[in-house]
Amino acid sequence: MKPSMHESGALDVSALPTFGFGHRSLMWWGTFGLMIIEGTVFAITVAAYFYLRSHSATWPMNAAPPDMFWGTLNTAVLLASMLPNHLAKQAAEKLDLKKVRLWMVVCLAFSLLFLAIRVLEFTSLNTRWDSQAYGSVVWMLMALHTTHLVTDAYDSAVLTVLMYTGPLEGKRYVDVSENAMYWYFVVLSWLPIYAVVYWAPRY
Amino acid sequence: MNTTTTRLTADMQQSAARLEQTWRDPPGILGWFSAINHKTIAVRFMLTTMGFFLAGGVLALIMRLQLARPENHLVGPDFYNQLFTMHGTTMMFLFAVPVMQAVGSYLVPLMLGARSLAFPRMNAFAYWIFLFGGLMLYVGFLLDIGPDAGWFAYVPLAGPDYSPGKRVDFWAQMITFTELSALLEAIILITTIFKMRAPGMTLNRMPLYVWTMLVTSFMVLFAMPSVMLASTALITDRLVGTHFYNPAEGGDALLWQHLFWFFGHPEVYLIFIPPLGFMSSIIATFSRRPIYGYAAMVLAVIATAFLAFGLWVHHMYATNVPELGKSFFTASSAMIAIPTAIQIFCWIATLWTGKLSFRTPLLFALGFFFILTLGGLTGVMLASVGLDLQVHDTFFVVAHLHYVLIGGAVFPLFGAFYYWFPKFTGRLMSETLGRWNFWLFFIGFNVAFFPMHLLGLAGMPRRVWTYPASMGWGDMNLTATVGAAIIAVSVLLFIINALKSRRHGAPAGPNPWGAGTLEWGTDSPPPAGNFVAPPVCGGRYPLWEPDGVPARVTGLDDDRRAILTTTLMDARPDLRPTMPSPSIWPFLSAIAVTVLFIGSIFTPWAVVWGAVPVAIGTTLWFWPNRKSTERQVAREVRP
Amino acid sequence: MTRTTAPLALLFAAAGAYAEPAQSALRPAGIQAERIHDLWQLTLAICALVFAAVLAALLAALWRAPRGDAATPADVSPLSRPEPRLRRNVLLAVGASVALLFVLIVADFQTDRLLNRMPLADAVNIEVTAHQWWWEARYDDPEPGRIFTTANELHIPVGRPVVLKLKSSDVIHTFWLPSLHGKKDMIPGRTALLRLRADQPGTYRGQCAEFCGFEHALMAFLVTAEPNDRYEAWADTQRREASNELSAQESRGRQVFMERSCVMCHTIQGIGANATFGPDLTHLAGRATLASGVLPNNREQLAAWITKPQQQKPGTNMPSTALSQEELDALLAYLGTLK
Amino acid sequence: MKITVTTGLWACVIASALLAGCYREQRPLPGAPATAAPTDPLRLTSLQPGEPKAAVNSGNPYEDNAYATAQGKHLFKQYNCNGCHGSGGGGSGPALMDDKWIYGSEPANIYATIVQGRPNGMPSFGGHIPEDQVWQLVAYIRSMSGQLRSDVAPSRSDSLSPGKPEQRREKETPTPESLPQSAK
Repeated sequence: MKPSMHESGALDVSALPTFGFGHRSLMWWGTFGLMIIEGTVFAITVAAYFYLRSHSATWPMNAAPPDMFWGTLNTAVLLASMLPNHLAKQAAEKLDLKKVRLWMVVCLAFSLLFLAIRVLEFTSLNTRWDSQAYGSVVWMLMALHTTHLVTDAYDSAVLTVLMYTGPLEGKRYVDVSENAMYWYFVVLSWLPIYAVVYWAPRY
Repeated sequence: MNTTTTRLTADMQQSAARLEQTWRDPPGILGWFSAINHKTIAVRFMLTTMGFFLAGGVLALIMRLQLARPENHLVGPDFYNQLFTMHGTTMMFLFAVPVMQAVGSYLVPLMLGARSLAFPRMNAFAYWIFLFGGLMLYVGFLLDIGPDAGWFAYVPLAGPDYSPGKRVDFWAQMITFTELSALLEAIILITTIFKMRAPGMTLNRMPLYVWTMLVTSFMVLFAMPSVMLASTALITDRLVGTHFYNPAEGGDALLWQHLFWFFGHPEVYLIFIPPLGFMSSIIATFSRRPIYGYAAMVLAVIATAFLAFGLWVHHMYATNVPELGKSFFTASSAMIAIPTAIQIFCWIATLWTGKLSFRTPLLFALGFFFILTLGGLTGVMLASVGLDLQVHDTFFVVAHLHYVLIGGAVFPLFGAFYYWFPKFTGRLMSETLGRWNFWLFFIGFNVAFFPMHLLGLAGMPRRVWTYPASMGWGDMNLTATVGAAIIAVSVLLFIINALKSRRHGAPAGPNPWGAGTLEWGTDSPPPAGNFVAPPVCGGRYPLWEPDGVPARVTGLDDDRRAILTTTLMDARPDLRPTMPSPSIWPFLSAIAVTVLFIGSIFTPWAVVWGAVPVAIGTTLWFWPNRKSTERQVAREVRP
Repeated sequence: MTRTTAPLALLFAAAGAYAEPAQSALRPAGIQAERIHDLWQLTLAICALVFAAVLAALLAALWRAPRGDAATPADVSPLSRPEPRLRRNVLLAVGASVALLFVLIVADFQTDRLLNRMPLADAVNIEVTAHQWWWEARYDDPEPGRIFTTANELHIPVGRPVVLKLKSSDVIHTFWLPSLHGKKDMIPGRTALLRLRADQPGTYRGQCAEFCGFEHALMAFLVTAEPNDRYEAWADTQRREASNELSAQESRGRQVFMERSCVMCHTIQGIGANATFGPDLTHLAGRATLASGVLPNNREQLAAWITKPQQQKPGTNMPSTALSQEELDALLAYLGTLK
Repeated sequence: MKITVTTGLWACVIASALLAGCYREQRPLPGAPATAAPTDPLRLTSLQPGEPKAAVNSGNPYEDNAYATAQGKHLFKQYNCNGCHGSGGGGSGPALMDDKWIYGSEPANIYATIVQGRPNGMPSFGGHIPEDQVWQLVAYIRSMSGQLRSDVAPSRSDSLSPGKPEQRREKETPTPESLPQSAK
């Protein structure tokens, strides 16, 4: 134990900052917990996908694999959206309001784009959730991830509005930075799901 | 024993008054629904779970009455199936897991020397969600929509073809409610434990109880998603015609069992691990010495957590599991006995070298040794494929699981209530009633459940609403019913004791047991802000340290909800964030979510239109208030 | 068995000393159940020892440790100094537990291997299909003509291996015949094999062990193990169709059977009743029980079972059939001929 | 405060219980339903003099009971109605999931059709199928064309799925129709 703590009866902390970024902030740990939970959900759903596949003679069961185009395009869009997202995060950590506003708006534009494409993805899955177990699990994967896209897009929208209207204080920049981290998660967790939904039926 | 309260200076008294003003919950009915103080919420949480515990107990009594005689027609199969489904569901999802988190959400901040839990609003939201989920299930039960497919809801019996109507849908949605609540609580506890420990409370000075809550919370994060996915797939099978569990369309009934038990077995340890922490707190205090083998205890708990994820298949030996797989799961199922054994031996060593005072909490802790050891040993029997093939799904398993869960969780929990009741209320519980409570419970329990071992071996399966007289199971069932009645009496005594002592118990003072951990270093009940001056932690048992009173922290504003966060490993002071203030929005959001969940039982579109109020509610919950923000900015210190 | 466990063993033996016909894991009558029972006795002995040891250690600790109370200053010295004696004893205890566990695991693997290696020469093959809430048994045979079907009461030859092919037609059931073997689940969309052998003649009771709805509690079956010649004789009767030498009343009864709801669900070989929703009744009168092993097969019970089955087994799929006394008598007379 | 509100919540629970129990969810055991109406007199045609006869509404109580309807679905399979009617799509017998009703769409009409049989192949099951099972079948048959509430109509079976589960089907408005060509 550091001596300073026992010299006087009291430990003065009044000089400490009132907010901080990364794992110094409580928010980061909250987001981290969410990411563990949702990562586990995705992992288990993928496991269920291959479990069902291992019990089926044919895969995909009497259905064509999903068309590649929209899914691949959306993957590209999602990956691209990481750039403005990254810049927004950096700006937030520099407490640079103007840049934060700019990049948050760009991110929003991206989220509208990939939500639109996601709709088209559903139309090109070539199966229905109630056709057979294959359709069910594919739709489950897509629905789970789409839920994350929607919620993340909505969070970012609310934050963006707040960035324009205020009231602002230091910890709002932390929120922006954590929101950006969550965005990374949503994009990166898509890659394995993309592989499973679009490539697994082909091999 | 010295405490902060005995050495208050004048200005500290003013500061204490301001703190109380800052941290207490707002008055009035609206204030009641806006409350977010972790102690207020935790008390409601505990009372609610105890309510469900009693409800589940009543259901059990009706079942015991039905089984007391062969060919009894007190209740019919339809109602009986609802009874045991509701009993299992209540005890597992509405009592055992949440009560541990409820107690944790009260004690953890106090043991850490923190002013609050992290995310107090989310904590309130988690409570409301839990409450609404539980109420939904019981309202359904009273309206004859009680689930009747077992707490494990095996498909296809629980599927769309064989469970018509909405009974099972209500069950599946109850899962969604309670798991959501539990997951949020887990995040809150992890964050609190990692970031809000008193300065100086390095990880290896953390009280063993806090360790158990940390490990449990991590287990929740990995176990519960599995059952949420399973129940979601079940509900979509039932409502929109997906085929996850339909063999004719490529689904598989065993998929359910894998998903369910991948959660279900760790769940047993979610229930069992926090009580290990109760044990360590109680035994240390009442043998007047630190627990022997701190490191071993911590590692044992962590090992248990890991092994717990490697043995779910031992619930499925009777299905066609490949031989090799069975061997693996047998080994891991048996091996999980080792960490528990280590802890038992360390406790015995502690008692061996301690100076014992046999107060009620210690009695319950000692009850654990007898009952849990028996339950653990029958567990070892169940780990063996051969034996399991005979006793699986018989009353032997009923006996085993009650020995483990009641001996391993409920006895320490009762001990914990006797132990911390003075901290909750400022008054001690009656020792005489406590002893009656303990002995009746201990005797009644063994009378009720030991015969079930024999019943199982004599061929009586579980979940039977009656049995032919010719089977000769009548006498042992009657004995079990008598035992159940004795348990009921002892629980009644406990309630009487609690109600009586709340008003007329002997005043406790800050530290009636002369215990060593931080929660005993503040008033009983603690002030709204927990500590007039947050402590600095000098060891594993700070109040037993040579200098008695830990040094305190200064420099935190007392006119706003300022807290101190510390670094992850060695708890160096790091930041001074401000906690959110009370708000009605967690409550309203919880209502919105409830509407969404219940609506989705009747139409999938509820997920769409139900999302709108949820979005509004959560946004207003998050939206900052201009005035307080300006006050914050004025005193902001940038990193 | 050590002295400590002898009384325990008695206690458990007591549990086996009930119920006729036998349904107890503690009264094995076949090789598979024997093996499990041996494993049980070993495990019981070891666990009893461990339990006694732990309890003894605890009581010793409570007895020898001095008393204290809240005022007693806590002894924090263990935080700073090692406690070698405690360390040694705890390590010893842990070591002992690990060793004993290891013994148990090895014994279990061994048992499991033996269970899976039962010799199958000249086996009887029976396909058992579980329904809510009764059992259909189809005795397989290389000659299609010799295949026959019965329900709820199986006969098997003593000393010959029996291979049960387990299926389910609706929800999950579990086939459990404790006197001869452990459980095996019957899962829709899957087939499971259960190998067993009866070594002592006798009638053994089994029961569904997986919760399967309303009548899970009363879904039982009987297995009669008898010398091979008696078994073959029984099998030959089962292969016969229902006889047609009937008295006037009996043929009236057959007419009732064909004109009322009976024929919608039940098969009687040789009279053109071929529904398979309920048990095959071709040899009903030859069975000891009704309603899947829960009612004695006599005139009164049969009458009650036909007219108000819901009172015997609430929720059963057998509908209550309203019959005039004359019709009922005729029907019972006819069913009585189905030996 | 705490106590009063908690008790308040529990009070709500009890109160809601005192409301009429939920018949949709009950498990009525076999035995003719409480108020099943007498069957419609046999009418082989929908043509009639004067004012069209108001449809007989028998109010088959099983149509509000999920369990009975599901039992009907099982019986439909077990009594091999699929043999002629497909899984409602029709075969040698008419389709049951469309909006065409040769002998009327009311429960009483369907009851009569099952009990009395109809020309051109529909056998008479009177006496063979107990009355309460007939009413269960009636309830299920009407669910096939979406006539029942979606919280009562059955969901998918654990078998090859012929299409939308009954509870997700749109309600067809029944139109009486003369016998199909094949029958003439």
